[in-house]
Amino acid sequence: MPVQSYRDALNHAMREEMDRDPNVFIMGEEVGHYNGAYKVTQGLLQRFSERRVIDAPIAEMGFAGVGIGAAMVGLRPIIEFMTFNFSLVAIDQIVNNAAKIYQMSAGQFHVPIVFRGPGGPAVQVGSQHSQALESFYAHVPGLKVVMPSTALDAKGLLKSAIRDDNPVVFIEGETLYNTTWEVPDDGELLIPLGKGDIKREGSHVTLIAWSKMVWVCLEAAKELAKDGIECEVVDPRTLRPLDVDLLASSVQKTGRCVIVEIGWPVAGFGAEVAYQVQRLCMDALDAPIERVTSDDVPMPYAKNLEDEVQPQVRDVVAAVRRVLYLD
Amino acid sequence: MPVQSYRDALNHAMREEMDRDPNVFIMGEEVGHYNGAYKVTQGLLQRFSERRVIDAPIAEMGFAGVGIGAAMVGLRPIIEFMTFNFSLVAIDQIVNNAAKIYQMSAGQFHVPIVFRGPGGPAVQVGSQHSQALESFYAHVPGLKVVMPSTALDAKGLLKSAIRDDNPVVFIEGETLYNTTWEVPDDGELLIPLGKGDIKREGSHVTLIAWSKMVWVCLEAAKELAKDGIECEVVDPRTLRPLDVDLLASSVQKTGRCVIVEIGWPVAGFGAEVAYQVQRLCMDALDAPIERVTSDDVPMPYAKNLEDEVQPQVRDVVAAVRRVLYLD
Amino acid sequence: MVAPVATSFSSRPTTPESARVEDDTADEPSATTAAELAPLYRQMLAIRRMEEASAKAYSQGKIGGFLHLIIGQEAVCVGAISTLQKDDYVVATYREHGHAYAKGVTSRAILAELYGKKTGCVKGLGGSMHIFDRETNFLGGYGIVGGHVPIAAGAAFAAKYRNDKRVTLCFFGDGASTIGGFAEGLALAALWKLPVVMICENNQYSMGTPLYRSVAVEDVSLRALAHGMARDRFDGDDVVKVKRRIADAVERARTTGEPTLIEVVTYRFRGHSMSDPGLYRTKDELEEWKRRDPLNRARARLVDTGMPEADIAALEDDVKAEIEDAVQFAESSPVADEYKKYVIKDGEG
Amino acid sequence: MVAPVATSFSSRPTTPESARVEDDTADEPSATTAAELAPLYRQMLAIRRMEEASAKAYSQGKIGGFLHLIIGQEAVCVGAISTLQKDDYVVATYREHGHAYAKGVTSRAILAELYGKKTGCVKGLGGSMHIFDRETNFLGGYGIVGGHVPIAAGAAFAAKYRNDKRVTLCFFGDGASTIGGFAEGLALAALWKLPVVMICENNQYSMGTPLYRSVAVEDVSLRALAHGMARDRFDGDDVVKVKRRIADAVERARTTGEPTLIEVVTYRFRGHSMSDPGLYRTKDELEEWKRRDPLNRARARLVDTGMPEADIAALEDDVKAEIEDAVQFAESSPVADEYKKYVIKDGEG
Ligand SMILES: Cc1ncc(C[n+]2csc(CCOP(=O)(O)OP(=O)(O)O)c2C)c(N)n1
Ligand SMILES: Cc1ncc(C[n+]2csc(CCOP(=O)(O)OP(=O)(O)O)c2C)c(N)n1
Ligand SMILES: [Mg+2]
Ligand SMILES: [Mg+2]
Repeated sequence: MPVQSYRDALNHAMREEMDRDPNVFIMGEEVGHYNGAYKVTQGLLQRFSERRVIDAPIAEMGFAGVGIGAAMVGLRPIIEFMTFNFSLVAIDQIVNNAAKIYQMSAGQFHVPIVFRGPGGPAVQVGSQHSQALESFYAHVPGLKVVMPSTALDAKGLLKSAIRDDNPVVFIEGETLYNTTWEVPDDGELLIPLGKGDIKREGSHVTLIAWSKMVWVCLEAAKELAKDGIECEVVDPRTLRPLDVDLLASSVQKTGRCVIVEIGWPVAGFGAEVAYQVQRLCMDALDAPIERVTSDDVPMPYAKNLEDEVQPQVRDVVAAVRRVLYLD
Repeated sequence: MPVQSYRDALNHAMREEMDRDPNVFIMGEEVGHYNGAYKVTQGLLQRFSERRVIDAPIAEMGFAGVGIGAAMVGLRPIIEFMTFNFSLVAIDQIVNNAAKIYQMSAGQFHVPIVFRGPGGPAVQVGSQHSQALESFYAHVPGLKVVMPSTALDAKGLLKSAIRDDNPVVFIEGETLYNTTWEVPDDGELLIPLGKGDIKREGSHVTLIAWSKMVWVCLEAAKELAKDGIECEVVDPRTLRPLDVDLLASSVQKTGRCVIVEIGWPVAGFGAEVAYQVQRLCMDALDAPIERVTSDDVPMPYAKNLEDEVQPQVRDVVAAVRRVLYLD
Repeated sequence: MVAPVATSFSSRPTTPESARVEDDTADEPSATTAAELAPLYRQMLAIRRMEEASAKAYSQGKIGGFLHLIIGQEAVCVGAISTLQKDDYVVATYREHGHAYAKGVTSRAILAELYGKKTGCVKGLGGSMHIFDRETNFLGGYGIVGGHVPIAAGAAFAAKYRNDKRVTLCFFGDGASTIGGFAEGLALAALWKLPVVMICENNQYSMGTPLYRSVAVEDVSLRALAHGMARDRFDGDDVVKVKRRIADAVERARTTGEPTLIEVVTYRFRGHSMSDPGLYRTKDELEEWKRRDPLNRARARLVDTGMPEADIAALEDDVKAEIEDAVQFAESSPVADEYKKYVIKDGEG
Repeated sequence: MVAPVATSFSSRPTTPESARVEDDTADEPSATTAAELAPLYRQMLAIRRMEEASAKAYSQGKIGGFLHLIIGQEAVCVGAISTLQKDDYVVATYREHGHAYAKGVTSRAILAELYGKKTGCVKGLGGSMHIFDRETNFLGGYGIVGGHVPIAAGAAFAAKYRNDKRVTLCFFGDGASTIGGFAEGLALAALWKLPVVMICENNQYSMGTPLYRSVAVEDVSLRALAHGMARDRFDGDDVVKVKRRIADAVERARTTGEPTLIEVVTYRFRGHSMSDPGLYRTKDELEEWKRRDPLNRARARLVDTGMPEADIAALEDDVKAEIEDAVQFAESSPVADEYKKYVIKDGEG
């Protein structure tokens, strides 16, 4: 099967959906002439012209709202945030308008829109540019929240998100754009929102992670396998709706659960996962659920400190050993 | 001891702190001439003049930022959001500036500011005005988050918040302003941030709740007591930092835990509480932790539906009976 | 550390002076006919009666939450929306009963909504602040000040994208002029030349705050200058004049695609919402404005056009009957009953 | 549903025309002396050399993250900040090395910060985008476009509250002119008459987007009109002229407390950040601007004032030595080591 980068997978997903449906357009800062700050929209302006690939000025609240208004009357906007850090100035539009218009209008208007862009810490970009905001969006009924870890998932989920009739917050891994995966060359590659995926099977411990942390877990699993410890790595892929059945069935099997997330611990999405797992698997659990998260601090700039703050393979390994009572 | 309303308790806390420290001022929409949309700032303009009680135009992002800038250079602003629903247009200032300036400046500047106002659903104000956003703020390191349930706590915690050198998000119960409690007439009534409180003792089940839900739990406890079921009602009062020791010691004792929150379930603050409780009390727990929350929907307007959506005493009673395996 | 000098942050004493527009057409009534004016008068009157009925129901506890009445301002929404075609879009605030009615939403559907009934235009889910109606292209009433301005720009964007010549009217208050959502929506409409007319209903107060304590310069229309956008500013008590002046802007939007920023100076006779006693203004000020009641004015002009008093009275009876029926409909309708259905469209898409 | 006509949302073809200011003083150099100009030239040169050194270190992997250089724009921050007293405040963006240096932060502290070292002005916690310095009242470099504008208004608010006569300078880019944070900060400064000078450094691009594709009218200073605020707009390559024009606004703020909005037209010679190859502009355009390099211009004027070439050369050697020392200091300093200490002040207060 052809191998593709996560960046190209996203790019092709948009290109294919824009070819398929003339109501789909993309709007955001530098998405057109500049081909995207992270080059995810490379070539789209050339293919679809300025009518459908729209460079927006720096006004996230404004252009998020423009997208919502356009979606209400039948277009299908893709709104790119240069990074999700900047979605904070637009969050009122997403929470109070996009998520609620279907309800406020009692189903008369719906808002088929995708808010996408990279999220999570990158490398040494400091505290204002290094945050994982998925728990904010996952909290809000009326939204769907998607966080793909691989190029395959990125493509299949973005295509589904664009075709979805609801507002979808689609958070890409800022450090995953160059990662590659096998991706079939299929214009109808659609991965349903709300279905998780087992990224590695194992019987001793369940590792639950999404986006970049799936990669960290896969590394940790490889390392632990050397000691005969078999980890099951479960990637929910969509945080809202969450595939609790998949998570629970894995923990039912393994009896141990470690949740790994790149963001802050307190009231992070991992807490929700932990609540669901303890609720459904209390009897099966042989140890308390552990979380591995970022330190509870704004991100420092210096590389050595940044590494210390973020969850590393060694932290996951240590947590797995703890829930197995090996240390 | 004198009995005081929650509204007056907040009002006196501000008045006393403004008397005490000339650097304290209050700014927000309608806080002055109108005496506050909910009359919490009644009389303050008259006492302290327009210099220290400042009516702001509708520009939450702007005046939240003005408060932050003023705090950096030594003032101690109290910023009132007419309701916390409107904090969503200012959240970038709170998350990216207030919470991070102490860190970004390596301790050279700190931001002694209080963002306060009512939060949580009121009565029939519809989905854009009915949301409990505490999990957003509790997620962010650098902030403190306070949610008093009684007039006593309101006064003692607001005074501490105003004296605190850190940004404090102080969310009042929109439906609690008229509730009363015994409040000593003491200008130095200071309740430390980060310390929870047992609102009712009991040995069979621990109910964890904050703000208005404490009242719902107390009612449920009364009802359950008729059947000989003794609930311990634990009110963390401050969500960040969270008094995990108090929560855990109660659950260690009772072996059962129900978390009651007014907001949406998914990635609500209750999830964090659940994670902490299962982590610290797994061996003591005789049943999975239960949450009682709002339904996972934007708030409808009609009274009958609104009541159906929100956690009621009967829901808490049912959850308690479930964790006791009584039904 | 604190200077002893008291520093005031408000720019004028607290007694407002009446803020009338300098406008050379102010006292010349626009030429009109009974055929034009009668339906406008009828709409204004229906809105007035509908809102009076809702105030009464509120005081009886039959309507809850926030109820913001537009009484006194009816000429603005009626005059403005009368310039539109059915396909055109309207986006409004929480003070939008009149706008919805003018766009074609029935008094039955509006009052039933306020009563929280299943037969309301949004099935009791939205209430007073969130009226929506797909059929008449009424894109909603919104509760976050300024938050709907970009949405209006978005509807206009869609019209430009499709080149379907629809026009969008966006209504907002004077108090919205300081918030970022308005500034960004305006900037994008100007930059992209979107066919939208931004209408500031300057009723001189945002809640209890007079405009002179909200903005440095009491002329919201000046915001257009920095964007090279067309602007207009006029008194809003003559419904025909409102119609004429808005029609120019709608025509501009429809033919050239260009946006306009318009400020209409008006006044609300009631409090901000039902709980507001309006202590921030004097009785005299209120009475002065009531003397300019746009309904009285329209009625007098209707007489001037030669419409027989009997015909006017018949029209008024008709309005009375319509609103009585609507109240009856709202009262007797079943309560709201669905709410889980409208969270996510089509299950887990 | 979709119209067949292609609709363009940008208002001009993509090749920018040079956007020089119509300004009658444009080519008359402001009168100056060696005593005035030499220290300004020295600062500009030090900033240039410091940034060149940081670019080199970045390419060697010694500096990470985003690095935004101000090379080409030095006359703006140097001229503007030279008008301030030590107690006055400066608030800036992520492109702020020059502003920090001009306010008195040392090249050692800045470069060590960029290197992520413990000896950096914020101990390696902030990096290039987040320079803060309490000692010199440098209130920070901020990364969210527009988000710092209200903060600057807040520092000015404190000055008014205390009546301590301090002035705040707030710097931001042309790209910030469309965002709500700027609009709200400006509106509040105007309403409350805060002693702040808002300085738009219009370097004609926000990342790859030329200003004409960001705003409907390419004059950011016009935003002042709607607020009755003083405004100014001029070319930013003559450091003495920048100083004179900003001094007027600082004087206004200091004596009357009133704010000013100023747009200074300038140009950055480097990419937006180190990763930007700058493909959106032509070599010719860049070369044209480089011919107006503010450093060359200042040096030539220094010669005109009669300062001996040897003295100028000595000054330049001094700068070279300073930056070499600062690089050496940054290289040899210990890495950052604390980060948990600066989350919450004083434990659980
Ligand atoms: C962002 C935001 N802040 C505050 C409020 C509370 N609020 C509701 S209406 C209002 C006054 C609005 O005044 P104006 O825009 O003049 O409209 P009017 O009510 O006069 O029609 C305020 C402050 C809100 N709804 N949204
Ligand atoms: C709210 C927000 N949106 C987007 C960005 C990403 N971004 C960083 S700098 C920049 C361009 C800013 O241009 P301008 O204001 O002209 O300043 P310059 O970089 O030219 O100095 C953008 C879009 C951001 N930092 N903040
Ligand atoms: Mg108003
Ligand atoms: Mg720029």
